[in-house]
Amino acid sequence: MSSRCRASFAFIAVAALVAGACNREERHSRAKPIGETVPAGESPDTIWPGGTVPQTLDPRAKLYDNNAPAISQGQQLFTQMNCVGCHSHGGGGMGPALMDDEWRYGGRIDQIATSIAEGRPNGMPSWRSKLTTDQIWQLAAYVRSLSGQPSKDAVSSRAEAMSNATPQTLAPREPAHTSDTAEQ
Amino acid sequence: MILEPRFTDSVADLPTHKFGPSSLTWWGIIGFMIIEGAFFGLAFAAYFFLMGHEQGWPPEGRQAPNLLWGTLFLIVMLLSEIPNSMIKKAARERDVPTIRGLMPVIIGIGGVLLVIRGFEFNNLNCRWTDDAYSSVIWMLLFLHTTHIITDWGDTIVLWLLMRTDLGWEGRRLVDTDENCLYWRYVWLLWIPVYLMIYWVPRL
Amino acid sequence: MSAHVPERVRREDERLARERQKIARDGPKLKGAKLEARLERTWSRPRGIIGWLATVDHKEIGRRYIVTALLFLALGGVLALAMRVQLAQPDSALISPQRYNELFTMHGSTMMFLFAVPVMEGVAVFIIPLMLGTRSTAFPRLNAFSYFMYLFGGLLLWGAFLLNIGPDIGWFAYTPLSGPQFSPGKRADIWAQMITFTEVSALAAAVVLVCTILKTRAPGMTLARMPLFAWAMLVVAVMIIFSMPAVALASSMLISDRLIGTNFYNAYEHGDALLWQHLFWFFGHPEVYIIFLPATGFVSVITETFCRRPVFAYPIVVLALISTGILAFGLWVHHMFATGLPRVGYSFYTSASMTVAIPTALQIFCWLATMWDGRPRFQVPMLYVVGFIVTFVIGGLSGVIIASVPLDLQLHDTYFIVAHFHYVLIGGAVFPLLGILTYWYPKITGRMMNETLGKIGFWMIFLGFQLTFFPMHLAGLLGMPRRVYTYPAGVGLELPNLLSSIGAFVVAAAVVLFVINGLFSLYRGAVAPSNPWGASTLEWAAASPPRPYNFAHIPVVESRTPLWDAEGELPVVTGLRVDEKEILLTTVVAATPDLREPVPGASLWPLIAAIAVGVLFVSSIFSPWAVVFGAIPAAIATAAWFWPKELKRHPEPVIS
Amino acid sequence: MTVGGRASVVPLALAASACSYQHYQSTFGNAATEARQFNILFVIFLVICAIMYLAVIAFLVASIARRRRAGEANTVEEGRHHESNPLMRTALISWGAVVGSGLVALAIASFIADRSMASAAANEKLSITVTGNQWWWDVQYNAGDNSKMVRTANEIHLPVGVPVRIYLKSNDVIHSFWVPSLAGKQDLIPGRDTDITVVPRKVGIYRGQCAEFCGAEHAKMALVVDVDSYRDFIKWWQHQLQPAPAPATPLAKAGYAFVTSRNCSVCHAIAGTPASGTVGPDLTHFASRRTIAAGAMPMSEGNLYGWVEDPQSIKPGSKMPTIGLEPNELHAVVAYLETLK
Repeated sequence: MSSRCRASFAFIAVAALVAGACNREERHSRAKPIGETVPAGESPDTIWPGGTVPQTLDPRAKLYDNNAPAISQGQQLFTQMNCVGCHSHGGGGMGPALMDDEWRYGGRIDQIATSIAEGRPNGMPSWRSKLTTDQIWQLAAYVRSLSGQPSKDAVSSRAEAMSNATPQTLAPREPAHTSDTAEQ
Repeated sequence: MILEPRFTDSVADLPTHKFGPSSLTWWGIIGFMIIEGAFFGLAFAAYFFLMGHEQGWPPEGRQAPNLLWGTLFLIVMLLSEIPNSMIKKAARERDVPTIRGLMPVIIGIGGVLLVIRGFEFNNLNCRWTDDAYSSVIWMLLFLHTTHIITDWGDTIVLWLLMRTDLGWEGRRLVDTDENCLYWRYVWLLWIPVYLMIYWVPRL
Repeated sequence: MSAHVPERVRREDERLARERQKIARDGPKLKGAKLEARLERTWSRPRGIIGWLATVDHKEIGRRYIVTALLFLALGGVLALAMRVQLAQPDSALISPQRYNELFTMHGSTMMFLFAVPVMEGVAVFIIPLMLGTRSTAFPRLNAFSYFMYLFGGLLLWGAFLLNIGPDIGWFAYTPLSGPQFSPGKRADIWAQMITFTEVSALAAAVVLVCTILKTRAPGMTLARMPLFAWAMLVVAVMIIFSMPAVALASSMLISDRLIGTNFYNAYEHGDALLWQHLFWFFGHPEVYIIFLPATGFVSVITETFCRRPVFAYPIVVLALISTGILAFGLWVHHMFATGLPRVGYSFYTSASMTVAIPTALQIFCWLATMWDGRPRFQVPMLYVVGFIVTFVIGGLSGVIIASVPLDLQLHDTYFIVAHFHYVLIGGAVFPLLGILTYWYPKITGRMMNETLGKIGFWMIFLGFQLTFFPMHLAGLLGMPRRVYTYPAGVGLELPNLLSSIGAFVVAAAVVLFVINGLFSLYRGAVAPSNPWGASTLEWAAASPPRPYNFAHIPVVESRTPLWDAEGELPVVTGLRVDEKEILLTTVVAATPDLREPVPGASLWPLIAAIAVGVLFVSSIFSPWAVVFGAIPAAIATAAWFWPKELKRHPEPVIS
Repeated sequence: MTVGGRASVVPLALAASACSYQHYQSTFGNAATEARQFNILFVIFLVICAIMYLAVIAFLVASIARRRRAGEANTVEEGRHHESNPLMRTALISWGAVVGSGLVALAIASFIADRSMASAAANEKLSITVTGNQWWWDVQYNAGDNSKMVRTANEIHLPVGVPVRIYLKSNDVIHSFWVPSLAGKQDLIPGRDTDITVVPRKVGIYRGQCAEFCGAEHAKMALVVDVDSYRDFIKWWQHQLQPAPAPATPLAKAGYAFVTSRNCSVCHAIAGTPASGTVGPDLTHFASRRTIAAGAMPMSEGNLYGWVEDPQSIKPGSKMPTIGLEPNELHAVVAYLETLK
């Protein structure tokens, strides 16, 4: 490989690192509100029968997925909104466990966001009128971090609370699951 | 105005190496010893600071580390002082064959110690994420482990050098002498760490 | 020597002994231009970029330290200007809160860790060997390693800042704000790892300075004849050795809290947020004396030279330095008066904080007495000394005010404190630094700085400083807390903040003027003789700029002011090698010649070791396993640094 | 800032006290025993330090002037073999003695002031618990039985002359409770209980701010302390115990419906309504407060509209999200909030 080509490889690698790093730390406390309530027509449900090719990812995903401030806000919301009541710290209880890779309604960030916004049968309440879209997506980002899907650098090792789980930064990373029901 | 030199006496016949405080590397080693001493001293301070908060130490529901491996470590380490002192005396007497003979012994003891240390880490009866007590215990053990590994590495490199012809040079003997001094410092530091990890929780 | 030496080795010893006689040494037979030509060849480093990276010459490393530190001063200053523009008027939305928090964190961290301590070490590393009459520092490769670690620490912090992942937690990063939950992402880790870099660099430089000052002084320079700047740097180096491990331990514990989930600072798991404050300030307060004491050394040097008189009561000044160094370790809780610790403990720290003012007061008396008894000439360095005394004493007295608990409870973490520490840091350290840079500029570059530009610069920075920082006393009393990105209108804070913002630009202009003066004089300044100010210490016996070997013959010292007592000729000792780098070691107290020590040659290994340790530190932000796997290249690099080039014996030992 | 200058500032401030809420946030407020002792001690320290400073400057000026007249002898030999005359030696010793005794005097003055402050606050009559959160103050008046417990936020009412002990806790990071006109600051540290005692002496409105850096909006974490006469305080207390008044106008009713069913009730609590979230400040008597969003803005309809419509543009990074309300919902919510007197 000519040195010029090797140099360009190095440059691309650095740029990727830079881009990755930038997004990971970006705080989206947007001053101007984006009038983005959930789009008027309910977002079509994200479970695709017959395992067809999943829909394209929601553009908002890259703002929240792997974004450290969003995951940290989601962590605080998770306790403040008493999700711990049913899901405990991700191990599950009355609600399903969030730390494993079993996703009844899809493990992708937009699918989790829809689960939170719409609610699900067997007891998951709909939070669309209680939380803003921004908060719902932050919670979705944190739920994904419970099952180890985002990168290790974006999650926090523990909360300022009783230590309840092994640190996320040490947990092995899980690949993102589109929807399990399709595979069963 | 450049000053003209007025020649007084000559230093040509001064030696190029001496043992003890005359040697420059002795002062360097003492400098690093004080740095590590300050490091460990502050780690002890943090240990007692966190201990001050608790009624019981270790906090309730937590068992103190098992004594076996820590005590074994202490004994083997104290025994290693025997070859260590012999090497130090041999270095002072330019007895390079004995040095070349004994250094593998002390390197071997170092290896054994590291193995025992592995078992020690398993017998602390706590993970570092459990609470501040476990974190401090793990920190003390980790600090001492890095201390041992650095000196073990130094000893290996020095041994490889002593096996060459340069082993007979005065400066290398001074290095060996100071490395033995440093090993003595490593196990001297282990005694307070040992007491704090294994015996203070049992008081 | 003993029975164990085999025949082969004994014959080898005799052969080497014979060769030893043939080694060329300086002395009456080999002196003057011929000697200097050979010494020049032996002591100069290989040419080109490799030689530039591999240099172990204390003068080049010192110059690099100073230039890098002044660059970071400029960068930190630009951040300060941005902060002042934001605070110029109330409720301004010029800079977002997140950006402003990054600005003041970077300003504080850059000024404290990347400018103040390194610039003092840089000046010391350059000047101390010259002042002590030797040719090199002890452990020159460790010195080079120390500079590279400092440089990589600065690049890490500023690289992260420019990549928008800079720290935003304040320069002392109190937990739990800097903890895993409230500082998401890697911002706080980068700050903590920068601490590890600069702390390793400062500790290495401290060991180098202690060994140089204690072991390589010119014969006859007993501790009682050592220049006051050397005393100051000795006390500072010992303080670094005892205080820096505190911040190293605290930042490593913070990184482990944030990376592997330990609970040192987790109040809900038997940890304690105050553990961070205790460990940090146990380092923090000695740190500000580490920055201030070298400046007292500078003031002593300048006062002695420009008043044509040794500093009054030398033993008092030395004892004052030592007692300041010791007392500095007993004060740290006065940073924590508002954290609700028992009041009895606080009263101890109030009295300790007051006691530390006495040694400094005595030093100030001695300088004033020297001016009273001497014949002061008010050139630029002496002006900076006067500016120092006028400014620093205000800072010292405001320090006495906030040492009292009831007063500190009102003034803690307000702009009164910001005014106090700028008075003692800029007034107490930067003024003497600008003075000493002007004073030693001819020695470092061989040219004189422009006198009129210097005087204009002094008056600008002096008056600009008062305009910037005196109103901050009032802002603090009017209730303006620290680190606020804005303040409400109508509370009476508009005028002080506006004045401070205007003053900040005057100070910036003065610093720019100083830099212009520095660069301009590099090429157009008057060529400087070896002793332009008629000073008394040994560094002025060497050429300006000094040759790579500093002195052709090692001088002998018979009094505290060798050059003033020299009467045209300098007593020297001879006998050091000419074909290999060698320095003379002397005993610690009496400085009698004791040993000849080979000096390591230029080598790339310190740089490679610094890169390996740097990679270990940076990657250990992202994964705990980096500590295990990163240690291997670092061990290899340090072993290779120590490993001699050729494994055969020499007539006299050589570190190649 | 001479004593005279300070005296003139006090009446000026009082005159302006009636209207603007940013009434007074300076240590010269002298509104409580602690602040008064601070000012007395501060003046003592200032005077003694000024004397020491003038002594140093006098010595400096004298030594500059003294030698300048003796011409600019530049010779090197001049500086050698200078035995310090005994006069200077005694001057050094006396200087050390003066500095030492000055500092001892200041230390003793400081201990006396500290002691008298502690004793003044020995028997407190009122106890409040202030809990610091990221970027607002949760205030709770402790009382014998729970029915008398008042819960409010970002505002404290104190009866003049009555010593009050404020217990300080924190839910997240370290904050610092500081009302300059009343007393010194005290940190709120998670996992530790600290407290501060104040004996207010002068009726008036005093502003305080968080003094320990606590994150993005540290600058806008302020609170207002209203020192009332005893009678007014009791009236205020009784009023605070009442639940929120039921909305009357249809617009307020629509606002009530939105607030209690939608996002607001998840975080905020309004006594007497189903809204019972504890994440955000208590809004039961929100409209009776002087400021919005922990002292970020004075309470006014315009500001209320601005804040409810888009809090992120006023306090970017604050935990209160921008809901994106429709105009009719916004009018309803603001109308209802204004009924919460």
